[in-house]
Amino acid sequence: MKERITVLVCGGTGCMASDSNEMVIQLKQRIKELKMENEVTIIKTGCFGFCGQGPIIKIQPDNVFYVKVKLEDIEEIITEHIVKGRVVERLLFDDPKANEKVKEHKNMDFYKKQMRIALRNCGFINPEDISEYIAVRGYEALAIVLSENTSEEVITIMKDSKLRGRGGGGFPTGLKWELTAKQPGNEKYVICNADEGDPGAFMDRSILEGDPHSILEAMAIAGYAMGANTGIVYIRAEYPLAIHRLETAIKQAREYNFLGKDLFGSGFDFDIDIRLGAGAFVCGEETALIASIEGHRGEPTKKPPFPSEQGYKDKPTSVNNVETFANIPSIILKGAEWFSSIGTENSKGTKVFALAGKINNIGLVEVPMGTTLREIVYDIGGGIIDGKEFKAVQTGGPSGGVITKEHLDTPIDYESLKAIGSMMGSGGMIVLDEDNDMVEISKFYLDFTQDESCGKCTPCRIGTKRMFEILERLTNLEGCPEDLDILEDLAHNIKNSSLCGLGQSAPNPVLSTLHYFREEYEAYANRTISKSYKIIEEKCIGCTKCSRVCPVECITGKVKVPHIIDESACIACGACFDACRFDAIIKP
Amino acid sequence: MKNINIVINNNELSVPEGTTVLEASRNVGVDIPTLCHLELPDFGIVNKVASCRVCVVEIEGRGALSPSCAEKVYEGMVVKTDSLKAINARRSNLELLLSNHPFECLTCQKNLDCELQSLAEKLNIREIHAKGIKMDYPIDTSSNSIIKDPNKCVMCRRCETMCNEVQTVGVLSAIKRGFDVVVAPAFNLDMVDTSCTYCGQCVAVCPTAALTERNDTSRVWRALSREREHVVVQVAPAVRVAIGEMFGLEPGTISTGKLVTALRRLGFNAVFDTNFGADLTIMEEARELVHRIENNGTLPMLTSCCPAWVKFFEHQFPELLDVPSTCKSPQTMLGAIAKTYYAEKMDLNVKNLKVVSIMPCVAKKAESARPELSKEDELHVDFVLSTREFGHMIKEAGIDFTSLEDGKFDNILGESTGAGAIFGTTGGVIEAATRTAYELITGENLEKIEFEQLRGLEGIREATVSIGDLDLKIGIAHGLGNARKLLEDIKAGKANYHAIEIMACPGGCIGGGGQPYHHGDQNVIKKRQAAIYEIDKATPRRKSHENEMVLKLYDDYLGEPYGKKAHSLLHTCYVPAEKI
Amino acid sequence: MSNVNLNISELDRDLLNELDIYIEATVDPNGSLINILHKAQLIFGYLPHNLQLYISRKVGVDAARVNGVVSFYSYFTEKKTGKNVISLCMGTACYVKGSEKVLHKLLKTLDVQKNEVTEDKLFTVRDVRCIGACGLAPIMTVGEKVYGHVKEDMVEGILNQYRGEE
Amino acid sequence: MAIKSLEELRKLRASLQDSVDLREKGESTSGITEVLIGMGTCGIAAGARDTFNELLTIIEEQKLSKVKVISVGCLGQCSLEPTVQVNMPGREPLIYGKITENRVKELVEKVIIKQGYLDENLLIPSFTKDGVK
Repeated sequence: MKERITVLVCGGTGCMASDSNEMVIQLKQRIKELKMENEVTIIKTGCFGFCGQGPIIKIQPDNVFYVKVKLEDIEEIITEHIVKGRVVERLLFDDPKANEKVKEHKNMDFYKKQMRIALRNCGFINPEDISEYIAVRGYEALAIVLSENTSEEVITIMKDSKLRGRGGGGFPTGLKWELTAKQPGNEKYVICNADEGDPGAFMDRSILEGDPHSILEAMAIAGYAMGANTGIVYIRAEYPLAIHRLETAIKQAREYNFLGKDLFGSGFDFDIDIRLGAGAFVCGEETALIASIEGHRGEPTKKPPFPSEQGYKDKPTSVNNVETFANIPSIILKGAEWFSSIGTENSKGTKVFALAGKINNIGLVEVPMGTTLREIVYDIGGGIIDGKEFKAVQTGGPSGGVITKEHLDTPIDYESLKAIGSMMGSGGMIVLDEDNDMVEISKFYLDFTQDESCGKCTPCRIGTKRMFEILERLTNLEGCPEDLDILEDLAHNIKNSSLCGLGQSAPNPVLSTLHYFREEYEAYANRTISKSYKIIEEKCIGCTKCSRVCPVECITGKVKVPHIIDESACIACGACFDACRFDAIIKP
Repeated sequence: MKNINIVINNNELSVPEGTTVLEASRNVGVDIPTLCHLELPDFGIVNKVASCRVCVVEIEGRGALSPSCAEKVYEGMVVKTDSLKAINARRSNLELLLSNHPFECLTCQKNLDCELQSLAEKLNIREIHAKGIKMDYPIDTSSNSIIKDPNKCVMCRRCETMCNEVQTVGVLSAIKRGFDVVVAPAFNLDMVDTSCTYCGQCVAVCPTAALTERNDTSRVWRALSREREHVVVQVAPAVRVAIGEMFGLEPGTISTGKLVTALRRLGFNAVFDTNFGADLTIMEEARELVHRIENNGTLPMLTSCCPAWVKFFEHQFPELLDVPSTCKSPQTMLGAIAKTYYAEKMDLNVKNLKVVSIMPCVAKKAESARPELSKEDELHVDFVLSTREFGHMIKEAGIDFTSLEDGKFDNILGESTGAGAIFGTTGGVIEAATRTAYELITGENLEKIEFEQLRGLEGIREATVSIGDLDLKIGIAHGLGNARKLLEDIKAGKANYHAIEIMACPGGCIGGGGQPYHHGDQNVIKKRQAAIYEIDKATPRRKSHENEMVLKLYDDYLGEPYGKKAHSLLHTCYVPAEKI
Repeated sequence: MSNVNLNISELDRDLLNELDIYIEATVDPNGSLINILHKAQLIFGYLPHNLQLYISRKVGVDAARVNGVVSFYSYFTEKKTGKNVISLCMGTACYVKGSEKVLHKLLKTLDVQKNEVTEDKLFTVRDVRCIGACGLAPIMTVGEKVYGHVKEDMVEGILNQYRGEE
Repeated sequence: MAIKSLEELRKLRASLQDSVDLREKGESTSGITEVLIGMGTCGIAAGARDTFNELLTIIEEQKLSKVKVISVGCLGQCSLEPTVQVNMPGREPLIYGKITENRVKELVEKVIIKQGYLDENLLIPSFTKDGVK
């Protein structure tokens, strides 16, 4: 029997917009005409995750991949490829680097846009079955360093890999380990910071849920490198599944003696304890985290002394983030050189981003450092929902800022993001479209930071409150132009003089949006912005639906007569807009 | 110690390793304002939370500013204290604090003695740019000693450091977070419902009026104004070495005579000396100790002069209530005698006799209100004023304190010995008791009166004094944290003492919560201590049992020391209390 | 303070036993205060004042510190909740997709304040930090059940599912 | 089952190699078909647990002895949860999105039994498993 052919046509959100439905119909039609229904199957698939190149057609089992297919190309694909078995060269993906057309999709540079190191096992192994982790070379890195490397050598590998902390700060991991290792005394601690607090970032949760053993293994490696025998995972209580998987993993690892005494016969002891966070963003800051682990309020302390000198129980402590740890077994197995070959000059390896907001493909992506924002938003993320206009991406969460259209082609790494007024943070990327009001967005973040402020130092405790109040005044159209000056002064002083990283970065969302979207602030300050929804008289048929849903009853009008919104009373909730079936209401 | 080379505002200097930027700056005459910072290292008091951000400076190579109070120097450090960035931040942070502060300075207890107020003047704050909502917490007036107004709190955390780390009373904590954060007892309980000892160390260090003593001056003015009332006053030993500070005199200036004159001028009918009460206390306490030693009673015996300490063990060590001496404190002993012996002698209706105490202490206010410290529903002491309140009354009356002539205490309850005087400092009570116990036990005359081994400022001290065949083992602790350590040892059976003196405040009463504010200068307390010993030296009689008026009191009225009548008037009992 | 109940004897003895077993098995109870509080909240549903006082005495730390910790962390609640706890995610992804409107709708429909119990004792509404399921934004959870892509007009229907239980 | 050395670990791993080969390359000697379900928080929130249970029920009903259901972490395709990956010997591993409970029966029939595809739910992974291969 003739090898059966399958034609896969991308039907994801991104591709749907470009006629893929019509293509499927045409393909089916032509195959029927050719009486090849028994040999050829036409399938409309979900998203290929390749939206920038859509629509895409893949032909199996040849594993040939056509991109940017147009309706008029269908005939050629059928006659050339399906009937004659000849590849249509011009539709193959054009690899800009190799400058040659490639057929097999795994070889295409495009796919390398996503590269999984930290997420390598997520979705691939059963996180509750240690044997699956072992099958993918789990605990081999630990076994190797314990049998073949000295502690110093492990630190050298880490330094050579140029891995930097993925929690936000970007401090070189090897250096952190070295600083801790150098401290005198033999009571030291390794802490895994799993208190993922950035709203909209969930890569750490995903790793802990999908690949908990990799964290345990990396912590043990860290312990060996620094001379620490105890590890603590500080994890958000809001992540019950991750906690459960972590507990299971620890239990299993102990059964295999991957944790416990005399690991791999090396004489090195290491075990791990879990401590729960309890809902405090500031506990992502390492000194606050340590206070919390010690059973106190999560208030940060001044640095120096750094935890590497005086951390948990005043002993040398290294605090590393989940994603940072997740990279480590691969670095050991494949070498520092391999890792440092990925990424940009000062930012090596990959970074996981959590794509969310007004974007088609919401989810986690892991890309090499240096990938541009455009590639992430359009190629991987599939562009903006409903074909709206891209406005900005908020990165770094409450500590970060916005990246605007003009910087879409900036290669993403620690330094470049900082240079344009944002930051890597833990990797949250909230995509904003034309409908988003930047003053409202920064108000959202300030509300968050002032609510999450521990209250210890003056600038953060009172300053962020005052900033929030000014933003509230502005958005209520009760502000004045001088407010912008006060806001900016406050922002700078809070940034300069707060005690910890949370406070120092809390004004960033305001400073960044004030820089790129000052006109929006001015519109509020000068009260030239309209906060009210309006009804287009010509379109309104007087169905009364809007007036019935209006929570403040500011819409009036008789049945079958165009309605009117009392602009002074409108609270811009948008209920009328959602209710109107005649597109008769326009947003402010 | 190694020296470190640094540069401050272009001045090169070399300072010992471990110096903070703040200290180094002050060395070269560079002034940096501070607010939350507090350091009295010899008393174990260190508050370096770096929370107010008023002392921030620029350190080359760092993005953010650093708190100079907590930042230690390192080799090659380059500091700028006067950069625009630093100046702006300091002013901004102070403005923020003020934007959340009630503007009622004119009637505030701390008016013109407020660290926030003087900082506002110093940093030229004339306008609050970012105004907004302010804290709105109820004022806690539940106790007789301390008023807590959270709305005036600047979150310097000094009170928490005192309450938790120094005193280990553990009543105060920051509650909630962010803008809503407030320093309060658990569950925001009223102070009176907690195990607060009213030691007042929180009051002593509060830079604003978030924690103050309850102001009783108007009650005293009222009593003085009632013609039918006969108002007598007593002054504690530690007051006379500190009151001068209220009038610009050096700490440690002995103002006993001026103080007596001032009290007369204020209209008190008689001016007594709590030192008399102290001598009386020794008569009882030394007997009690000897009694316990001779009769296999509970040992060690702990002193009980300090009301904060009494409250501390009632709440924290209720199982050890038989350990402290049953003696009342000198102030209440004197009050008890005033309302009995003195009233009888003067033929006064006790109902119209009011006893006012001037104390270095805020716990004495609560002590005086304890129902068991009364006789037939008449409290031994009616009103207690802190040294500060007393100073304010003098000012209010327009009395020029520094030029006052020396007066003398009214004889009947005014004579005292050097032993009574040293009650004001840590080690003093036990030294006074030892002087008397020595002669009581041996029957010999004590030649060397000064027990140097009992003096000093170490938090916990111990000494063995040979009294005849007996090696009297003595322990001393000042500061409740140190007291706790001693008590834990006693509980564990580790401490082997005959007698232990405990004073709740660092330094003893000279460092009391009612004294003029030391504003973080530990030398103030040390100078007061030196003055106390000076008074002792200068007093002709230096043993309590040589106080003729005390002896007369026993002859005339009380009978035997530690006897039946003395017991009913001068001894008390303790009640176990919950710890919250 | 009249509204502070510090009467430890009013606490359920069986539940306390369960907590005691946990505390006694804890190696470093002082340092594990937060884990202990989690356990207590799990057992009792919330952390009333008398329970906090009990824990402070059991663990040997000051009640002020326990209360300072409980009031610091948003995960801990000192108030009894309704039968169903409705959590609305206020993470950025949910926020930009309109979770605030859903929250207002909920509060208005139930005529209740955030973190308070409805009159019929059925519901407590909370806003929570990102729960990391941004793909389904806006997210609302009722107990363990997750509702994704929640819109204002879905609120009534969801609530009715829980009202029917009575 | 304590592992005492690197050699022991490697031996153990070799014995477990089969399932990895199946997942990575569609190669296996056991003839077992694996169905991987993304069971992260978002997957579960989107109904992965119901999908999981439904799969078990159907497999039992249809007596499919050579099908193994495995819960795994999340793939990162949050908007397409619940995701299911089907690894069959001799076929390229396939990922399906939005496999809610009601799609399970069809998935089993079309993909596992008939070795075909479940059209609109089919996703093609947009990344290689372990970085650069």
